[in-house]
Amino acid sequence: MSRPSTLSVVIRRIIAAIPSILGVIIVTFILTRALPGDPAAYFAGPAATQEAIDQIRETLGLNRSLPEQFIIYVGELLRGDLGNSLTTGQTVLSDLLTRLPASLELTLAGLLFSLTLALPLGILAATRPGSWLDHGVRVLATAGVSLPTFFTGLLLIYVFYFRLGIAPAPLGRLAILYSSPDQITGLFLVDSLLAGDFETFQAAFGQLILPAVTLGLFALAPLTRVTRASMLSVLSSDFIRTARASGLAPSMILFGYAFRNALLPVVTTLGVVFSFLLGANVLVEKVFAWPGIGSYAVSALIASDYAAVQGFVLTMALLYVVLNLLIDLLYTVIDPRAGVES
Amino acid sequence: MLQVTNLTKFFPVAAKTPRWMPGGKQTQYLHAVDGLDLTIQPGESVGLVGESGCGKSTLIRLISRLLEPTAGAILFDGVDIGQIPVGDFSHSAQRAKLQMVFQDPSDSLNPRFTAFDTITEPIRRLGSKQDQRRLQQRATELAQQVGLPPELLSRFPHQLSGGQKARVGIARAIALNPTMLILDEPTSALDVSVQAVILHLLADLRKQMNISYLFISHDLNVVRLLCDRILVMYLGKLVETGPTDDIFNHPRHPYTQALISAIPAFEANPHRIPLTGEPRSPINPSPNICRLYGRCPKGDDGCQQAAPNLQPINDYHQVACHYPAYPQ
Amino acid sequence: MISPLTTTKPVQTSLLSVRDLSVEFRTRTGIVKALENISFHISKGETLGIVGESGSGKSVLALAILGILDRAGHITNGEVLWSQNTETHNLLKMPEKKLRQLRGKELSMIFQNPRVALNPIRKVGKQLVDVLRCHSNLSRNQLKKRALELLASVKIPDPQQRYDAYPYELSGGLCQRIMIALALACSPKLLIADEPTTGLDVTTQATVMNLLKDLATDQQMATVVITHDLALASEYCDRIIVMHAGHIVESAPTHPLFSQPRHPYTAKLIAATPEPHKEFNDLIPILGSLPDLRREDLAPCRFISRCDRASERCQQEALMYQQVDEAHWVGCWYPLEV
Amino acid sequence: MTLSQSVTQKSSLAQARYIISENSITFGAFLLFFVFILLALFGNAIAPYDPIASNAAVALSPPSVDHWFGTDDLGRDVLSRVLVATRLDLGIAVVAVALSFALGSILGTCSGYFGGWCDRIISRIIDTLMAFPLFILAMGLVAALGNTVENIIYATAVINLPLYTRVVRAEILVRRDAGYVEAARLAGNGHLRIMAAHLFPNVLPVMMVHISLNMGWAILNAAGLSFIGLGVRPPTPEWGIMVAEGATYIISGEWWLAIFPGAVLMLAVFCFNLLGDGLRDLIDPRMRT
Repeated sequence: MSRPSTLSVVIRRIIAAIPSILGVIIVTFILTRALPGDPAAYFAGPAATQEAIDQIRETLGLNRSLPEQFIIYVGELLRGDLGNSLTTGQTVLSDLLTRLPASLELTLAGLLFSLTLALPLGILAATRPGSWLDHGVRVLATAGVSLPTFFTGLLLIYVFYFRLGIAPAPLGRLAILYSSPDQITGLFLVDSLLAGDFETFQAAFGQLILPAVTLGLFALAPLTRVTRASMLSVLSSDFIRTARASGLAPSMILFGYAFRNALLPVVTTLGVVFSFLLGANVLVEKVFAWPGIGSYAVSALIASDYAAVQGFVLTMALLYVVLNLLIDLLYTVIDPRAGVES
Repeated sequence: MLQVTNLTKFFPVAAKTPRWMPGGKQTQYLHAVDGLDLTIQPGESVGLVGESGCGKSTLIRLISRLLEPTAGAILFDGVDIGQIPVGDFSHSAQRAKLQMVFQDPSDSLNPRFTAFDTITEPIRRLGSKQDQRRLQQRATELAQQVGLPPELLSRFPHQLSGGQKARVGIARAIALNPTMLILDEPTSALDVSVQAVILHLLADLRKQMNISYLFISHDLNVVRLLCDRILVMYLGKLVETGPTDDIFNHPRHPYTQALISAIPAFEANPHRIPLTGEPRSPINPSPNICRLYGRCPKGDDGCQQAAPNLQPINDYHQVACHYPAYPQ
Repeated sequence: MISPLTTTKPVQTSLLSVRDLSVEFRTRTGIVKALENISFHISKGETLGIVGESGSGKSVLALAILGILDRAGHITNGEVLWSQNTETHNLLKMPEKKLRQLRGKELSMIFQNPRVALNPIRKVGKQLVDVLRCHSNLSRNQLKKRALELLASVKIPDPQQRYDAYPYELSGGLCQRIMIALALACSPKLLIADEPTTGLDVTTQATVMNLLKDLATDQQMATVVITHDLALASEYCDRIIVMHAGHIVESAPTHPLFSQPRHPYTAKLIAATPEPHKEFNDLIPILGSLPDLRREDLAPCRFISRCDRASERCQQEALMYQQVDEAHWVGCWYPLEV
Repeated sequence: MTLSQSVTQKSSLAQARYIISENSITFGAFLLFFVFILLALFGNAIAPYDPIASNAAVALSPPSVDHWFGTDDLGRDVLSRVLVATRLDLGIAVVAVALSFALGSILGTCSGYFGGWCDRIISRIIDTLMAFPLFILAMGLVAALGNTVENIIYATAVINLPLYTRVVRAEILVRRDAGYVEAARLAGNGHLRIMAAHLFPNVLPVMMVHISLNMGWAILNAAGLSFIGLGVRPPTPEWGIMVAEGATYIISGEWWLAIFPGAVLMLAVFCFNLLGDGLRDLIDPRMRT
């Protein structure tokens, strides 16, 4: 009954993430080389001259063998070279880095919103199965996952901005009057608080609330469903019956015994939820003119700015791998069985 | 009929951590069946008893060719069927002759097959080509043979009771007139009222069809009723074999004694049983220590230095113990 | 079924007495009448066996007594009287909060499949501490000390180390001992053991049962052993109740029950059970099957379709319990002769 | 338990009644599903106006008797466009789901049944796909393969592939060692027959639930791609594009351009999700979420 140490479990998980990263790099590489016609022409953009295309072909190494090209590609990645954006004229890396905090802030706010709603709702529904509350939660959750995020966003804008006038114009992270707080974390809410600038905090919060809710509604459904389902199955499990037969207090049974066990599937679902959120992020950013990497990618797509799109896909994938790694580690913390050899 | 020599099956215990990682170990092996010999004569009924995890299931899955052995030979009707790969055995001539009845009648019937489909499947796959009418006729015969009302043939498993499902499983096993039947705890999932019916059915079938039985059970009361000879298995090895009466009346191995004494009986007094502690690990066991060592009341230093082998006590009784008991 | 079983003993002397308990399950396919007019009692220090095949309602009975039935289960009738220090309470009417203080402290229960009956992600020692803390005012250190004592009392080798183990790291037998420690943590007056050895090996089974028996004797605890294994019940119980399809069909001290069963079902059950000294031909199956408990036109006697003694009367008249001997009751119009 | 025939029938009738009364929502969803099928088949025929004919005279008119859903900036009838778009939107989803279901079932069955190297290779490929946020992978795929409707279908199929492969694999894994599979082997079945005749049919009911839930997600996904300007091109009527085109008018109060197609899109997805939920409920009440 020797248990592996936490450190070895953590290291094992990190090593296990390496193939995913490799896979992501290979797939993005294949995507660039799978372009129909001449990839160099795509990368050079629609207005490029023949010389420019030839030059790009040279830098991409398109005249060499595929393995060689791959090595060049990996080498560039390691140097952080994602190419130059045609539309902004900057390197893709710097574009992405300046815009990443905005996306992160939005995604995290969306996640926070849905978690604070989903967990209590799921628990409530699970403790009263078959009640009107349960059915209500179920319909709400199903409706949430059925809402196209871009549509929800527009609906919210119409109601809260145009009709009621209580939301600010859906034009980015801060209204034009305010200047962004000094960058520390890049998250406006955090930075403005750190700077003690409550006015900016309020303004940023006001801008954030609609897009975050839009995003959060989409993630609400899977989280509520899985919380409810796993709570239900845990509550009907044998060890809960033992706990009840032992006379433990209901709060102890519900939170100490049932919830902690029910959390395991919820944590696993977080992976899927992040996949949803990062995808929906692109749509929400477009609707709310949010200056994150999603709206950057959309404009790059329209302008056929290929390097920017590639950089975006790669960044998102790597971000997602890291998030999954964190989820995995979180799981290991909760479940003692996670690191055990079967 | 069936002769098994030195049959061995090791399962690698998957190490999640390769050796070069922190906390990593070399691959270890679980010795499920460890160099086991046994023979079964035509028409003989042999019982195999042992605790869960002793390797009973692995052994019968090796013999019925559902698992590839690590080593050893399985001679069936003079053919070493252990040499035929598991994938090819389904086309082999021996397949039809060596059949099995499974433990859980619910689990062993395809939920989407009717009783008719299930019973006739071996005939359709392994038998000669037959038209629907002949199949129907044969299925009805088989149903009658196992005491299943033929009108239930069109039902799906969920529409049948536990006893009826057990009958369907038996009908499937005897559909091709096998010469050897492996019975894997055929009654353990049934209530006593039904268990008695099925036991009678199995005894009758054996008489009618002259089949050899290899009967696996953890319930010694049941084994005693149905078997001529008993094999006692502990952690991958046989520890005692002998005629049923001998084993029950004069068990020689301490483990067999413990098993026999633990059989519940009406109005017996609660008995002290001689085994304490936990079984040794079946993973990479030391070949020089008796597997019962640590639980055995007789164990001493000698048992730690050399593992006992199966030795004949008389012409038909064998035991693997340094200190076998002698009948008083 | 009209059941005067409770009159056999005045309530005061019995620890627990159940009267006319009926339980229904409301399911998709109809109402299952899982228990009907169950009456019995158990005295201080007594070991009572409840035997029956699957579907006879044994486990439902245990859960109903403790008030921890599933959501679908409804108690439609009856009372469960719990007597202590001259006071008698009906557990079914007791407020949940008070009942909770009884559960685990005065009445506790152990379950089959011990490995899943323990919280998989909590150290077993902590689970013991949870129960102790809930029913006592011990300090942290005392709690741990007591938990270790409990582990030692159920003969778990190396309690210090096992305290920090998770259930998946322990064998079935060890887990069942943990369950026993959990149930006996507060020295209850009554322990209900629901199939305590199902899923355990024969040798382990005897160890666990012996341990239970010894602890019960030491603590003068009443024990209800619920099992499908007649032989097991006969070895460890003073008195046995036989259940069939949600009814009690017979109740008697162990010896008379086995030597002179009076209900046809009991006799058939005994005849169908393989036993060390029984010849193959003496093993007689019970034909027929349990009635569908969802039927609305269930006969008053639920054994009727499997019984060869049944007559018109069994079909029509409400069943009466008959006392055939001291403490020997049978729910049949035509009990077997001695 | 030999229940007499009459009891069996009675209880199954009662069960049917119980199921219908308990699942009125599912029944509603089923009716709605039927309506969408009809629209997909006959939407073109019942559309009151030509969906792509512009009429500047009535541009941006709010909902009225003539134009129930109003008109867009080019004076095209929103109702007609919404109706006609049904076929394209559902078509993309159906074909994409069918593709990923077929391929995913084969991959998942092999991987779950054979295990070993086969499983490792398939799982590695699936894990790599899963390493991307799926919508973003779809964006990348369409961007790389070219901006066409077919590529939207392929991209949607690829991002749904992991779901099917994983679910089938998991379901096969729990059944692989079931008694009836071993029994089938003893009855002389080869691997292929065991997979096709014994295992896969038992997995199918669970898959139906996933197909239904996945249809909704596939529709959303395709519409999302159109919304950001991938795949379908104007003036083709498609719900996602229509919402995108109407988005700019929301701020000035011309809500009908975006809200109607958005609402119909939502209704379609909602319908499939309810249907999936209901199916899940019927197949296994305990799985209900």
